Amino acid sequence: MSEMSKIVRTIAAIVFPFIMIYGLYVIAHGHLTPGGGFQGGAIVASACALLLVAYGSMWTMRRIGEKRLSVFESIGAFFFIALALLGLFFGAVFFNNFLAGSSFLFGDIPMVGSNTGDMNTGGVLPLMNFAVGIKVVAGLFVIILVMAYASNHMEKKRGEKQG
Amino acid sequence: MIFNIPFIAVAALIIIGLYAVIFRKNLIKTVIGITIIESGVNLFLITLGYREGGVPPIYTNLPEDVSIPRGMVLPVPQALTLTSIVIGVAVLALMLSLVIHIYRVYGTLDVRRIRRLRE
Amino acid sequence: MIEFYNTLLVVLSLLLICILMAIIRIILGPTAPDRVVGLDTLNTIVVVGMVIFGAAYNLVIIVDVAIVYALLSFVSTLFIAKYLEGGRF
Amino acid sequence: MFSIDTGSGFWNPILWVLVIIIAFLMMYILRSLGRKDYRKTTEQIKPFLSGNPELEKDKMHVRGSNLYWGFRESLKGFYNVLLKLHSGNTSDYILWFVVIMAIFFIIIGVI
Amino acid sequence: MSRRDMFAVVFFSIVCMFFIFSALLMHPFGSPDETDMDDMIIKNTQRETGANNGVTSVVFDYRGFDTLGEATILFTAVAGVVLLFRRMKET
Amino acid sequence: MISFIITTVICFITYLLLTTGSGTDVWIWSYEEILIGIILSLITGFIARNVFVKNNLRMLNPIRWLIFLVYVIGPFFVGMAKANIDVAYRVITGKIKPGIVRISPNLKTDLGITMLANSITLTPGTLSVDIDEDENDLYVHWINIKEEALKKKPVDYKYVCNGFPKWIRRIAE
Amino acid sequence: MTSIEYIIDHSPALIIAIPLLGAFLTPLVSRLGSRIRNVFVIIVAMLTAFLVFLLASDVFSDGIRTYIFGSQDLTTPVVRILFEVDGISIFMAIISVLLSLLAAIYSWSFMKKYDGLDKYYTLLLLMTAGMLGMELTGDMFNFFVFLEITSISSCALIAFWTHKGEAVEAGFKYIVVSAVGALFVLFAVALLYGQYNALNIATLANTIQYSFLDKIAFVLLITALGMKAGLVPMHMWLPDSYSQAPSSVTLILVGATQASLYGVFRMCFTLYGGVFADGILSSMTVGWFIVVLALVTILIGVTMAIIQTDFKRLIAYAAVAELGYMFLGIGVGLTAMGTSYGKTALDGGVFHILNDALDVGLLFLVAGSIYYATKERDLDRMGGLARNMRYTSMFFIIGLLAVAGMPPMNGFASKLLIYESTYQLSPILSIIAILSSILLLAVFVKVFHSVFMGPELPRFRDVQEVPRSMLLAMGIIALIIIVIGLIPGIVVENIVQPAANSLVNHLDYISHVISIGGV
Amino acid sequence: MSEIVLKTIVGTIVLALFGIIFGLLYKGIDRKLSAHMQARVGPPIRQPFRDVMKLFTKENVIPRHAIPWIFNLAPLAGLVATISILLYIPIGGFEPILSGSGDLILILYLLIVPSLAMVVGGFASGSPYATVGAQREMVTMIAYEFPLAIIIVSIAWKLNQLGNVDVFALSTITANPVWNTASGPLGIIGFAILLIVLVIVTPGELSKIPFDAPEAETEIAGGLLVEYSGRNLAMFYLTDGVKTVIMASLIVVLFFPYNLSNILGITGVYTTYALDLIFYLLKVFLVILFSVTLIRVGVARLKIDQIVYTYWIPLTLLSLVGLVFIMWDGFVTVP
Amino acid sequence: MLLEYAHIVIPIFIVATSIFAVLLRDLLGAAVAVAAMSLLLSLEFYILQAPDVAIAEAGVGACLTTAILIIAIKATKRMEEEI
Amino acid sequence: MFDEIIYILLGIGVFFNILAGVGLLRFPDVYTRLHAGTKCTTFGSIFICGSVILVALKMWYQGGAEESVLALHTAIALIAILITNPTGAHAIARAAYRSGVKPAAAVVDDLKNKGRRKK
Repeated sequence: MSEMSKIVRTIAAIVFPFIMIYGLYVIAHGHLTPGGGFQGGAIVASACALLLVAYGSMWTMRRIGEKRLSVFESIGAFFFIALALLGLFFGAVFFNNFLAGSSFLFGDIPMVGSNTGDMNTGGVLPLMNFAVGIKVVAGLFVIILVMAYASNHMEKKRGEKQG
Repeated sequence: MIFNIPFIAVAALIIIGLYAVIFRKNLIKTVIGITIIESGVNLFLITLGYREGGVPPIYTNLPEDVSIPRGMVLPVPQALTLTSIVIGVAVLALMLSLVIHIYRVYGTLDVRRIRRLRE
Repeated sequence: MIEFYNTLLVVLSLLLICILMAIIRIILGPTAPDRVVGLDTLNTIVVVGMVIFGAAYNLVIIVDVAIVYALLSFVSTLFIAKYLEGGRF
Repeated sequence: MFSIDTGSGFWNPILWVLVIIIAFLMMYILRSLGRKDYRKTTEQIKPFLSGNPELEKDKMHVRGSNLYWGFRESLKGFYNVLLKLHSGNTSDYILWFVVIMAIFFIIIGVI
Repeated sequence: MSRRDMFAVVFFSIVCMFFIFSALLMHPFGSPDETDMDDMIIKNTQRETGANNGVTSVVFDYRGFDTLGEATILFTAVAGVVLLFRRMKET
Repeated sequence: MISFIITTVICFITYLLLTTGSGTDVWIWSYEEILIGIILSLITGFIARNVFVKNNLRMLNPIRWLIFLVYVIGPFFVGMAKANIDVAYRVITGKIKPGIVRISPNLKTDLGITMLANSITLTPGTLSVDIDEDENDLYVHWINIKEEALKKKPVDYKYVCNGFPKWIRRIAE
Repeated sequence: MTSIEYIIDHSPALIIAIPLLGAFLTPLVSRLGSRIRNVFVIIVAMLTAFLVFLLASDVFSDGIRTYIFGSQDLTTPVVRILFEVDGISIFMAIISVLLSLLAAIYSWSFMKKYDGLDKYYTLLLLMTAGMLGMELTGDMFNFFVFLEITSISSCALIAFWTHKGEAVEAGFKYIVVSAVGALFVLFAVALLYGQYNALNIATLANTIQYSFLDKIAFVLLITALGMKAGLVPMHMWLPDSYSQAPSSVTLILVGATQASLYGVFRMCFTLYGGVFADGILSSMTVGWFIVVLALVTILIGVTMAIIQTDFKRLIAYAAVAELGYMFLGIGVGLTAMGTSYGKTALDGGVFHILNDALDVGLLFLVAGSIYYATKERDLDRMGGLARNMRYTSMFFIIGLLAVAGMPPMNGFASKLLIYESTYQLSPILSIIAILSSILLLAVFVKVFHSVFMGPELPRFRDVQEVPRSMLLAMGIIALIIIVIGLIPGIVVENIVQPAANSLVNHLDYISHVISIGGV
Repeated sequence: MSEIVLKTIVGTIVLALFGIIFGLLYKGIDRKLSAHMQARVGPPIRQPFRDVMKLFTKENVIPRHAIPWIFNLAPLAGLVATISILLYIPIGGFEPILSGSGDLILILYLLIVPSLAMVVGGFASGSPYATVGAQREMVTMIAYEFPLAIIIVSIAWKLNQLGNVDVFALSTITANPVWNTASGPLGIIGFAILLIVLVIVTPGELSKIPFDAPEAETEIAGGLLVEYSGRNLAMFYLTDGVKTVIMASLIVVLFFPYNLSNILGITGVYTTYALDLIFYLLKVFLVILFSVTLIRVGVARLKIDQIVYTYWIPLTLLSLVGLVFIMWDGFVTVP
Repeated sequence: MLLEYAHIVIPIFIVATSIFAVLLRDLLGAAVAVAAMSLLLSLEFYILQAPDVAIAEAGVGACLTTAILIIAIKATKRMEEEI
Repeated sequence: MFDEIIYILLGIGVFFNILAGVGLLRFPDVYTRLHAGTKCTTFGSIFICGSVILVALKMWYQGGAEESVLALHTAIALIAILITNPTGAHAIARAAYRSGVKPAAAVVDDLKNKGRRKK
């Protein structure tokens, strides 16, 4: 019995894409509104956790698999540090925000003072947000997934021992 | 004016957490204690950066009448707290996985019985 | 600072009383489901409180936090519920 | 250059090693004056046990925990306290931390 | 109450006292004394980093290295948890 | 494929709602937002396609959405108001007569039963406690049981949720 | 600018970036096969070591190096994170990187039989990065972050053998201790930040007033870092985790412990250096406190070691005692600040860090080899292994002599510096130091007897000498031990004294940040 | 540089021979004297030389359970390390050859090496008797090291207080005899206490009665040397002799560094050296007489935990009292 | 001003919930109390004008921390045992 | 007129929220508490959020540029509450029943027979 009731499952399925798009919104707007890679990542990971709790860890493990998530995590971390290293190569030093003000893709300087916010500002910040976002989603979800799976496994073993 | 109540709350949280770690016998209680200490420290950092009547240091859709920079709360403690929260989750996850393993091997969560390593 | 500021603050202080009641239920709750009910109530009230704070400060962007909370508190409730109904994760 | 000087003493390992090498050579020569051979197959390579029968190999070996019995015996009181303090209890570890913190607080804050 | 607990309570209360002291001695709530660094960040964040959100600009630009560390910590924790549960997954 | 498109579109609409007022290029959105929104919606659609849409495309019909809106604003809201006044009355007086009853609304789809359960939860004195997965019967906790309702088993759903199943059948089936 | 200069210029960043990059890529690389992964990890470790040595040569010749992350120009006040590399930082970095390189080599054969190795190597590299970050950083919060990286990765590695309950228990104890310690460090950082609105060590050291809150921050920092460094009576986690971790991990754990010790050094001498130098707080107070704790550390470490029967636990207690010598160096250096013997004691303490890392590391590796060959760690159940494992026993003898401080090993040189300076503060210090050194000798002679001597036990008849990669790692350490032992003067003059001087001259540290535009 | 190397090479050869010959000689005298005290005739003084010669002609058995390379190396290492100490000790009027390259702490450590070699050799022989003996030797070593360290550090501390540099160097100590440094009676008493302790430590260091539990022939059949024979045993025999000389010279150097030539005011180079050497040999003889022979004859063997107790409680306390006296020396003066 | 009372009341609530998180013998109740504490902490962050941190604390405290705690309790044991 | 509507809505919302709190404390068992805790808070939050939306719309009408965002986001928060709250209540109720909490003073309990009927 690793699924919850039908109502919960249906609602989870309905809510999941909304939470996810909201989390991605938070990631993408990290440099404009409260939020950022980590917060958005935590939200998306929670969305995945919602699926996990509604459908059970076996189902989720079959769907996603912990290996693939690990790879995603590595990729996110790699992108993050690669962006920092690009700062060394294109800018002057490690972690240089080499895109800020370069009027390339994300390189505009916003109007100083209160404004409504443009997406294409902030230099490497949005990119870093995405990198951290990928990493955090994968990381936090792997933690929950693996722990849930292990607890499931142990429960099963305990049941076998007793019965 | 309100007599540093948040700071005292921080001290109280740290004390409660330490109490849990030192006096409670259950490992999960120990973990909860550490979480509480961590919450206290996070609250402390944020409280340090608060300026009375300030707004968040975000320029998007900012009300026009905010004086810069004195009308904004300090951004650095918030950044530090973000880091600290992530660290908290990481530590918590690791500790609880260890707790699960300990229970698997020892069959108990009592601190006084989990001491094969001593002397 | 908006014209309804003071009204909203009065509402807020009343909501704090609600929070207090929910906390009392969390503390007293003879069984675990009672506590969860308190938590659930607390979640909703806090979301509303956050909305009101955002409106009272006239800070548009910080209402996002309320949305996050509204969406995510559900997940923790489900986790606890799943534990209580004895399901495996 | 090769020696260290502490202000109260000195130590030059190179010269010492030189001495050691020379003395070793001398003594090695002296030693090789002696007789090398012995009869490998006879009883004389059995360990001397005052004529007692030879035990199993496991029992012949003096165990690690039996060494320094005398030392431990003469410091029994000290060790009893010490072993009690090393309780292996996780809470105690943090307790000691708090204790040291308190003492240090008093030393720094009051003095 | 065992002897250990009594021993603990004494030192614990001393530590508590000092924490409360430190809380009372902090600068008054809501008015930090000295804010040079943060004022500077608030003033320059838009111009230097191009981001509207001061906190994000601190997180990813001014103190980006901390964030790298933070990401690393999460990575570490994940690696640790996966490492610890590696046996459970096989069966 | 179709599920992917549906999810993507819905996500994109949500995203647009979230980012209103971001610019003036396309009414109240800016090009960049829309671009990023499309990308993110594609990602979400790709990931959530099999979860969100389950071989059931009935809800694509816009008339159903219209009925849904009417339902929410009309009978549902009225029922909810009544429920709350009822609960207020119970809270203040403390008069309760609770019980768990079983009802058979005869709804086929998951979405329908879910909607009904949630409606029941939010309306007069009732709370859906459990669901029979096979027959889509609901077990409802009723705070103030009417005597006449108990005569027939399973209880007629009219007592519990006046006309909701009819509405929902129109929406979801 | 030639490319080598470019690399040297950016080496502080690259030293952290390369192991991190390696760690992030290890899960991907390990899909290609285990041999490629091992080679990859060793190459990353070697690259890091190479960069550290490059930076070291630069620092020892040109003085303090500063690296600002994110932007070249340093504004007033310091808002960005900066790395400030001085003598002691690079000294510690050399030790850490050496240990992790050796651990990577040693793991090749040692860990071959176990699963979960891709994560193992990831964590190994992360731990390296964490230690290096702790040692090079010039920012308080960054220090905390790297402290956490180190402790989390080492915790996971300690509990590597999850099928053993003891390993998990040790890991849990370690994580509790380090989480609490790190949280208090963070609290202290927050206290300092709240008062001076700065996180940079140099800026803080320049403006510190030593108010009551600063006192509390000082206490928290020293106690928490002292706990992480294994100061008695907060040392009890140390034998647990050292003994239960795989030996290659224990080798790095020694480095991690010493990184915490470095934290104590940095806080005492740089952050609060001005406070001591101006006499606002008498350095006697703190110094004597540390000295007393150090003496207790030495005595308890060594007396506990004598009665242990678990091989690695015994070495761990000996490591506690060795840590006491370093604390003694700090304590006397602090108490007698400004005198020549205080400086000598500090030299000795700093030198002993290097020697302890090598000696104890070698012994742990020997213990690991024995475990690899016999699957046995209980001293009571071993014996007669010197016949089959001749090289291992030779390395053990070298380690034994070094850790007990017998001439002409390196341990003697550093201990000589400590003995011949501490007696001027109080003769008792020297006496106890000498006595404990002899006791350490006794401890390891006991191990020597019960492991290597005695009749050949039937169950160990088929024991083989360990594979070559393990012998290589042990051999490198043994070689370094002997070389340092034979030329202690050169090492002290060229490496140790610059390191100790950089501790004493806290004004240099501060003024270097001022000179490039900060504060 | 080359000069000191040459000096070292020659000095090593000469001093090795000197140490061995005089070590055996003093051993013979010691045996003769103790025999006389016990109303026996005793062996002739050259008996130790004969013993060594005989041992060299005997079989060198390596027992079955021994580990050969350690078993053979240990005696040699012990003897070599012992000889190397001789180069740091001033003999008579001669400066030590390595006077600027080693100090008292080094000697303290080098004195451990012969004992350590015996211990390792004992362990390596694989016999239970030898093992028990070796661990007793180790415990004895721990035990006597505490008072010994106190003595050495106290003397150095006193010298340092008087403003000397290089206080651990033996040349500094011989230049400032300890009795002269004491500024009052308290200091004199303190140093006297230290001298007594050092005299009691000496038999422990040399594994002589009453501290000869490691070699207790009646209990464990010769203890850690039980499996040794032939030339290996000869090596240990020689080590013992040289070590006796060294311990005695240490006492002489630390407490009686006076030279006859200075007292008598003789100036000739050769006569000075000859006179001082003879006076030195005499001092060494007297020290051996008091600290080895008399104690050996007078008392019985102690149990191993009694040894630890004796050294760690009464003697350590005594030497600490001496240390305290020395430290308070300046404060209490005779009016 | 009224708003300042929020800064008094909410910390008190936080401390109260944390006390019960420590004291409750039922670990599930403790987990609920931790979740409530985390929630109130998030509210406190919110009114301290730190929306970024509030979101993070909401995401982590409301969902993940509770989830991990519950999973751990599930894998171990719900009640604190008494000896 | 507009302002009065806002005040009235706020009043209703707060009334129901407080009612929820009182109900939470007064009712005897989990299920009835859930009635209070879920329904009343949901209903109350509809009104409060609605009034906030009205406030925002009014300000938008008066010339504020960004208050439309406030209105929309509040609406989204409201919808989120509306979707998740009843589901959460259902989950808790089911969990409570399965964990063995029987409804207090229940007149009828059909659920008791569920498992039996299946057999």
